[in-house]
Amino acid sequence: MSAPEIPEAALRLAEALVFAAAEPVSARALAQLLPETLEAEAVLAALAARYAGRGVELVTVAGGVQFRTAADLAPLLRKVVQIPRRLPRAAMETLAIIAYHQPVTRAEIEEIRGASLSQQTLDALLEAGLIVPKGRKEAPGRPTLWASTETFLTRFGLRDLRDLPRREELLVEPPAPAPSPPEPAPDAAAASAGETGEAPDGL
Amino acid sequence: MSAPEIPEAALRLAEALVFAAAEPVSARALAQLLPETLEAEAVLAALAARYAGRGVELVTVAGGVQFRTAADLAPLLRKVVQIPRRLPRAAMETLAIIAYHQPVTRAEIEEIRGASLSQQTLDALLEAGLIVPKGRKEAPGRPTLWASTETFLTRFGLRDLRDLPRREELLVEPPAPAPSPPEPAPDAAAASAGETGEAPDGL
Amino acid sequence: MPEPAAPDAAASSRLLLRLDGFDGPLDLLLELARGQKLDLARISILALVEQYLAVIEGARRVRLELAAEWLVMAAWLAWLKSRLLLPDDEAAAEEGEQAAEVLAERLVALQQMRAAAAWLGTRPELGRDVFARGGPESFVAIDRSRLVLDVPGLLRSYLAALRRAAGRRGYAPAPVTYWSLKDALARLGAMLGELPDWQTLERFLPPTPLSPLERRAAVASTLLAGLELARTGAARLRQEEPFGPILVRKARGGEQSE
Repeated sequence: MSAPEIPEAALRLAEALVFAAAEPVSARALAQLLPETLEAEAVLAALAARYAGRGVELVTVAGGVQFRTAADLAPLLRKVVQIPRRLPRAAMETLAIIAYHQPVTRAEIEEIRGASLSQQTLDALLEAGLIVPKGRKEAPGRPTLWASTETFLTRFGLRDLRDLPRREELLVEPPAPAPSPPEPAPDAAAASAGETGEAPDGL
Repeated sequence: MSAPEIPEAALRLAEALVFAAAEPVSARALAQLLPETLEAEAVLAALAARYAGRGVELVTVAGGVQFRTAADLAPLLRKVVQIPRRLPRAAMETLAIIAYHQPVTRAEIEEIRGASLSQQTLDALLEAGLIVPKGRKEAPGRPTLWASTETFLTRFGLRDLRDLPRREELLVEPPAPAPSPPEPAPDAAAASAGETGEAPDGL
Repeated sequence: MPEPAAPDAAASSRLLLRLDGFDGPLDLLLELARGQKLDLARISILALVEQYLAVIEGARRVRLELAAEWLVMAAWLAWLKSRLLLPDDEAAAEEGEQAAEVLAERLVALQQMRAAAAWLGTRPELGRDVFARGGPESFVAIDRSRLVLDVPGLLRSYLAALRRAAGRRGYAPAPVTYWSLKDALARLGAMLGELPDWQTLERFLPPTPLSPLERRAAVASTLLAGLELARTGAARLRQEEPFGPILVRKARGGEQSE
């Protein structure tokens, strides 16, 4: 659609730049390589259009664009590419609380979950680079405040925190068993106790 | 050319696999994911054809194929990051001693530093153009005398050596009766020859 | 009350067998609330309390030792129940309602975060569901050829070198030898004979260069030597005015000091 106006040379350059990078590439980084007459955003849009439906797609995440394999190929790719374990339920909930309530202290996280936060959970989130300490709360003991990272956005395919559903939207009550796969529903304890709850649906 | 016979699904899979793999992908590895009716080599050939001339190309390397940035684009993407380094401590100390005590022999530098001076350190200073040999001392073995250079002044932003604080200004309490060229010993003034040698006063 | 509790009796006994599977009392409460299959905002707190207490009661029958957190929550819910059922007065009733509201809000907040975690779980996760380039290429070249050079660094290095060298040699103060009375006597005695007339005492100071302190010591010693020689009659001393130069010469036969 918008492709015709974009010179092939610019498309090639954008393609090479984004392909080579390990992290998402911002439009600004691309703009530095393009002639001033070209809009980086337009070039990226044309590039995304070219890759739509292919085995590798251009997605917008964490303030930039990144090539990623198409989600539907995951089951096949998992046969050959090593994948890390899924985060345990406690870690996912803690991560959600930090993402929604940041900056937030450990005590506040424990208050919301009604359970103490294990060292193991904190270590897992830190090691995965999903959370960072971000200053201290001006309160007795000056507890550390926690926040989510760019890596969090990148990992879950979010452009920014506003991509998270609003809290009220989340509460359409037990959203029927199906749509939310690893739901900690009645049998949650069993799921989290067993292996990592492989989310069989949707794939 | 060979593309027409290859199903799009196989191309997508090959594309995603080669993209996601950390190492080159062999035809055999791809074959494990393809239906038996398809030749992995043919799929890879079709993939290479699709990427020919693009910003990223499929190249054959030891052990299989991988994506690589098109050679003509690499220079455009190259970014040079300057990370200035500090001189190692020994080199900085040696340089300071030469600046203050010049012209000075290697043995004298070692005496002042109380440590031996490696050739490597001297070479580093020479290579950076901060010091030069300046004649030889009329003493047994006629050792080389070392002095600082114009480059030394420029790099440190000095107009001349007198811009450096005088030694006495630096030393609140003299570290010790330096057994060396400059100071107190009655015969020192003579030894430090060219230097500012204003010994006599104050006595 | 038995109405809502009864159908869940079976569930309760099922639950108590795996209390350890819950992340604490709030987790259990939330699950019980979800069992009511209602909008969380409209659940019956009273029924919920009944259920929780039933579960804990059942659990205590099976295992006497229960984690304190379960019992603390049970005690608090028992208190809440009494406020909701049989308030002593209006204030107590209000207190009960407020507490029930707070509990309901906490359950909603936890449920929201549960849902958020679940939503995140449905996202295509990088590294599990979608994959980035396995072998990224870096076109960043690092140039380390430039040197950081600054005068403060140079001076610090110089001082560090001097201090270290000084430390290695150990601090040995220069031996100070003051001009002793004995030295002064010997010198004055030897020189007096050769000098014909009055001389200032300072002419008899040691011949080597002196620091101010050494000089004062030598002056004192030489004066003492002069006094000693005058006392024995070997020399004569004279001072023309206060603080004026002190003059000395060899005594001639039978002279006395002036």
